[in-house]
Amino acid sequence: MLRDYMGVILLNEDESNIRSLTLNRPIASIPIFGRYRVIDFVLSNMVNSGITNVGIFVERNSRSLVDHIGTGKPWDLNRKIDGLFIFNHTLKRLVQEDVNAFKYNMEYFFRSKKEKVVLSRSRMICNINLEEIAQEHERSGADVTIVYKKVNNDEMFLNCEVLNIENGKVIGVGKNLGMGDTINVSMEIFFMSKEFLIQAIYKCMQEGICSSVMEYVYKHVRNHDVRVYEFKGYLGCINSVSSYYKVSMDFLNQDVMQELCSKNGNIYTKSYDSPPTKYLNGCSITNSIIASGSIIKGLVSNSIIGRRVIIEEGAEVIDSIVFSRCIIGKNVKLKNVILDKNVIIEDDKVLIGDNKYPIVIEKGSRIHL
Amino acid sequence: MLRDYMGVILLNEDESNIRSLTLNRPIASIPIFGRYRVIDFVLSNMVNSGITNVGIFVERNSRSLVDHIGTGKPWDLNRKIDGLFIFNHTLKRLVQEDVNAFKYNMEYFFRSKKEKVVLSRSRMICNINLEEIAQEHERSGADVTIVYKKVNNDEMFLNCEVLNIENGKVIGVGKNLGMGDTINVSMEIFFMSKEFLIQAIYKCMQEGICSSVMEYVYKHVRNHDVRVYEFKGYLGCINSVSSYYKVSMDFLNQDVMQELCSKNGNIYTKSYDSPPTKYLNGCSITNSIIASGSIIKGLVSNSIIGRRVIIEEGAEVIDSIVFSRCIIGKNVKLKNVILDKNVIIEDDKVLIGDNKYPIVIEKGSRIHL
Amino acid sequence: MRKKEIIAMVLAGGQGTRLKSLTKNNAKPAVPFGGKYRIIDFVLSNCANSDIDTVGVLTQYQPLILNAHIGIGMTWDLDRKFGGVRILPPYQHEAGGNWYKGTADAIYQNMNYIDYYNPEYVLVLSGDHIYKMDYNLMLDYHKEKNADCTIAVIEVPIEEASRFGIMNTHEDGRIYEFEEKPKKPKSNLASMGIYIFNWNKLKHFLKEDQKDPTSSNDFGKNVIPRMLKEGAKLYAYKFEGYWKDVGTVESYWEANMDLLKEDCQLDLYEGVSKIYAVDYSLPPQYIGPEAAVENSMIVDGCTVYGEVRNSIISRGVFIGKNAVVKDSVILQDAKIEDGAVVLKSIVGNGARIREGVTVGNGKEIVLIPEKKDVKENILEG
Amino acid sequence: MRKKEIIAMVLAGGQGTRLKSLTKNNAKPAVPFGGKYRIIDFVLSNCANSDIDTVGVLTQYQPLILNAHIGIGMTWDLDRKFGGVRILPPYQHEAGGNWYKGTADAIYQNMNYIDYYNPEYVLVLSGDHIYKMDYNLMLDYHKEKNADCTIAVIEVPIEEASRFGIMNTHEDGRIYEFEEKPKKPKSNLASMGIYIFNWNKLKHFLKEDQKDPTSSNDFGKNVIPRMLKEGAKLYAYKFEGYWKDVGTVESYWEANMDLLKEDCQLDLYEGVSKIYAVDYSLPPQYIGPEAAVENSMIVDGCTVYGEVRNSIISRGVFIGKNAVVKDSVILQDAKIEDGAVVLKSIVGNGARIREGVTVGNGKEIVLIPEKKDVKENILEG
Repeated sequence: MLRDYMGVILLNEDESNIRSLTLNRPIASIPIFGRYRVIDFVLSNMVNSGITNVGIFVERNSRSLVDHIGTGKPWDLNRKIDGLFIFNHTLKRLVQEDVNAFKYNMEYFFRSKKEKVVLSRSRMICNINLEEIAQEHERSGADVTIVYKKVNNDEMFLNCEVLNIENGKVIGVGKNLGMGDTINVSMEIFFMSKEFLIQAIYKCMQEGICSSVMEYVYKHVRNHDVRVYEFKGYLGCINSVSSYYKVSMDFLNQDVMQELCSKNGNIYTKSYDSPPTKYLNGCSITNSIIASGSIIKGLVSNSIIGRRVIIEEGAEVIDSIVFSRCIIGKNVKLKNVILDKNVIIEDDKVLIGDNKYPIVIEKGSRIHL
Repeated sequence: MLRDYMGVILLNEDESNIRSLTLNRPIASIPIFGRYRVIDFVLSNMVNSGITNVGIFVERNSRSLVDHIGTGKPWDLNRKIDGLFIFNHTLKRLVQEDVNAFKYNMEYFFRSKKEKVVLSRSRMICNINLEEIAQEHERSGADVTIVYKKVNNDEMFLNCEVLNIENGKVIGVGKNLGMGDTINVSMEIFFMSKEFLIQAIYKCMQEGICSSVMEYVYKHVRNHDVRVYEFKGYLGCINSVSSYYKVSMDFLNQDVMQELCSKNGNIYTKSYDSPPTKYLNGCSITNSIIASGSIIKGLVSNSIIGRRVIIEEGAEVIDSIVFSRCIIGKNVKLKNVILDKNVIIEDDKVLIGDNKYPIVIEKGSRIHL
Repeated sequence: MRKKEIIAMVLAGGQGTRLKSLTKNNAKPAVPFGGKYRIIDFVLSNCANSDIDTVGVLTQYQPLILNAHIGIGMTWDLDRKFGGVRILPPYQHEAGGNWYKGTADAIYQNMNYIDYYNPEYVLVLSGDHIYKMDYNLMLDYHKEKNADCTIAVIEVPIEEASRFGIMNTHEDGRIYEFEEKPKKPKSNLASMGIYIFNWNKLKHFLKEDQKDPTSSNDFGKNVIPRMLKEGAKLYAYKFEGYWKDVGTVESYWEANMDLLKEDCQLDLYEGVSKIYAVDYSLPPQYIGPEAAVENSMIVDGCTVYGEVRNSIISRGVFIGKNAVVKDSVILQDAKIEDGAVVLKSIVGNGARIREGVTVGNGKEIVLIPEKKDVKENILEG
Repeated sequence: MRKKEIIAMVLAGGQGTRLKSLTKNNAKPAVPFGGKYRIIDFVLSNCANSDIDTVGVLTQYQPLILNAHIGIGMTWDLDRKFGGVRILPPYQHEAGGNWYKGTADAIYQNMNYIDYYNPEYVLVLSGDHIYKMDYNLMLDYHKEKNADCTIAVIEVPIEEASRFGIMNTHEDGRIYEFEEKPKKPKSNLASMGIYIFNWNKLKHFLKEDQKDPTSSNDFGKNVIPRMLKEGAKLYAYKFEGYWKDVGTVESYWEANMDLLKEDCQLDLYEGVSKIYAVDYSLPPQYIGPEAAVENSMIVDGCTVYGEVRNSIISRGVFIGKNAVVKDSVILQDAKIEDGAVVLKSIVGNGARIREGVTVGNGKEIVLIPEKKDVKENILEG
């Protein structure tokens, strides 16, 4: 149990290729796999490893994130001692603009009894045993341990940081521009002492060069003892609309789904108290994921359906992702489409996207003839 | 029990005469009476009357308010159905600047099953039975019922709204400029239907004249059926430093204290789990209020001492208000002083203010020779 | 301390032997129902939706699962600082301790608990009924009638009335007679086992009841008749809607099947008065490439490769390729392996139906006990 | 479901008859202490401060106040979704039910509860000891020694050792003998009644113990001796700091007075490991114009017009003009009226000492029962 660690989740993530899903939310609160949001994975990984103190730094006051996280009850983080803290200023902005707010957040670090920190972003989707890495990190005596995975260089990890590793140490960090066969992609999970984190923040402030602690570590791998831990499980990266679609479709693979949802502990999420899903006479479902509370009368194939979706008779939903509370009218045909929350597709409408670049329909839209 | 009411607390209160206590907090979170904050009174009054849904509208993202309110546990408002909602935009700013944020807040009103609203500010300190007023409001069939108190016109209520009443109806609303012997001061507690509130907000938006619902009601008393309810208990108004001081000194009167803290229900506040207060040999305490966790070796007279304050030997604290975690050194003399949180007064220092305009020492100051 | 206007006491003590193996290791109210619920979720959700935030659950039989299920009451918004849900088993006092004798005795032994909240009214509920009800409306009726006790009743077909406790009332709703399973029923108003009492009145009659050594300390058998005899004002509150006592294997199965009816009066899908259930943080359900699902309810954590028709599938159930599940209720974590056939059965939690094995005959209900490993056909119940 | 590394079981069952009227309507762990605490607050706070978030409280005697006090555990951050604090009274199972016979039996009867969390270690605590301890350090020691059971011990003056359960150990801390109240103690290491067991080992020994019909199913008398006999690895963990068993009126009074000592080892004022107490939302304390207060502890809700010296004053106490309270412990809501004198006494909650009445003689301790209305002098205990 990581009794001596605090978790810090940084949500100033690059949204440039996933704008259509982040119009009114950060990447962290994009709905995924029917019943989750992106941040559920990193939060649950932390909680499952015994972390009871998590600080979330988010750039803007995100209503959807705050709504989702609430008081932290689903993660058992609604605590009096430790618990969950949401800070509406990122380190990035702090350094550049707002030393006062930053000072406040320092208090948060000083106040905690915990001596070590796991720093993470949310976009790397995995189910990982952090206890194992902490043991490795402590045994090695490294200043920082970064978790990475050796991956085939597909589009999913475009623009991610790539670690140049020699004898278990990081000797350089680059950006993945899509060249090279296999790369060591940084999973953006860092283990370090609180002391190191505080010093790094001070240096960021003083020097004014790095805008985040992660950037600071990446840039100074030669000045510190920065080591790595190799992760061998499934890794998805929510980096762009097409990587979001790819990760979602990966989830239809039962091995991936079982690993992601339960390998090292369950993934917790806000409960909406939805009733069971009701399948009516005449429906036809194949190779699909369905969340609770939906009512299905039509055909669903190779798709992911969120909570309380209604799919009417004669409708066909193929290779698509439907967020919660959508209504899909009679005889509608959808293929390679992502419907954001509360979308209504009226009867007989047909939408067909590309299998790599699906069509995204904005939250609350009403598509009619 | 006010099962059918939602509570709405508006915190865009006039701070112009109380700046020294609101440097980093709204009026609502000024510490008061040793263990409370100003907002505890309105919140507890609502909760004691059975309200389980409270929305707080605050102009800026106030860390001290959010810290204090937390998830609402002390008020038993950490609920799944209903509960506590903090909105970081006031109606004022919404109307003038931010229609989007406003739209969001409308959703809050629409989503709730409650049909009626109690609208209030925080600065009027009282312990009031809201159930009684609700019964009266419903019996009368008024559009709006405003609670008022007939007071002697002293400085405490300067700049407050004054109701011109005829046959139980408000026929005009003015501002108290300090003239007249007795006035009917508005206690800024409004009862109305949710429907009325929503319509009023729409009208504020459309017309662009009124910046708040309360202002709207005050300006349109002749267009609607606006009635009053007279309150006869103790009323204090946190309007200026001197009114804050006056209200605090009133609290040393045991009748006022008993009424404020328990007449229609207890006043709830965040618990800091402080130990008992320890009085050492040689201390001398007269006519004073002391919160938990303090250690007292010196003299305290006619004063209010917050949590975990240390008063050293030979120190004299007279007619003063000391917020939590202050340290008062040996042989210090304080008279007519307000020490904000975490102030350290070093040994032998003397501070003497006026009995109407006490000296205020800023949070975290260190006063030395 | 704030006074509570009304608090609820849920009778959850019954061993429920007529539910056979479903209650072997489990109190009856904790028996799973409708795929994602347990029976007691219905009354607890009704309380939450009626703004009743103080609920005592009276139990003395196998409370472990019930305890774990209720936890601190978070699911039903009953994790309150003052009030909330509390499980109340028997305890010892200066003069020793006793197990609960009857329903009235259970309340009697917990008078201190009720007095602590000093309520005006006490709502007494059964933990094993399936229905949705706004108790506030009943309370309004109780106040309007200025009653000492109000009993919720439901109209049943007169030919079935002799299976119920029947309330005979005057035109204004006042009860003048209570008949337990009358041979010749005079009315068709059956007691739903839902009572609102004025606490002071109830206290008086509970004390009287305790003094009577011949009493079995039961509400229906003793307390209500005594109240009637002594002229207390008892009123019947007519409820319209779905209500079912799931006391037997048959009624349990029927109530599950009711959920699948198009015109089911028990609407789980409306969003205002939800039935809350514990969330087990399972992945969403997966329906495989060759699955066929029809007129069924399935919940989180299920994996379906085979055929499911007219059935209720609980969390974590696995249904293999070419398996057939029809007219059945499959409880959590059961495994129906490839090619197995399950007809009109209730499969207990964690049970395993091996490859190719057939369970049930489609006529009478077959009940497979929990964790049973079924290696050979079981064609009869 | 996450596994827990360690869970705590608090033995809170004792009627505590030696505390006389303090436990008349109240389980011993729920007896008020130190002005704003109840005795059990100390172990619950220790658990919270040691990151132990799953705590079972074993009780069967008068649990109402204990129940109301613990609530859902919010005060100690034990209102957890998975885990948290749970009060565990005896219950009925298929074969009937029994009250707890001894401390070990209480744990035995709740094996299912423990197994539900499947912990590596079980920490067994007493609910009636006053101390601050980081159980993690003891757990580290337990792991380091690779022990089957670790027992916390404290050095007592050798002349007092025969009043305690004494552990005789080898140099490395391994216990080779346990003597209950030995006439000729071989060591001065007294058991504090704090045990860490490997759950698997404990389970084994609890089952063995149950098989023995002559056993009184007690940890100290039966289970520990059996473990020693069968060669299990038991280690003593030396604790340094304040520790007090408040089992008698004298020790209860002493422990309260200890808090007033300048050099009290039990520091309530440091901010890291706080002792959490239920907040009753009372106004701050008021000290009147002619009051005199010295070397005393006073809490929220008190009103003091008279003289208070060397005393502990609990919430809601009223001390009238010219009243004198000396060397005493006044429990909540007691009223010491004008001119009354209270010397070396424990005044029960809600008791009333009438105007001018004197209680106590300043030598032996006088105990005034709760709610007692004292109209005449009581000079002896």
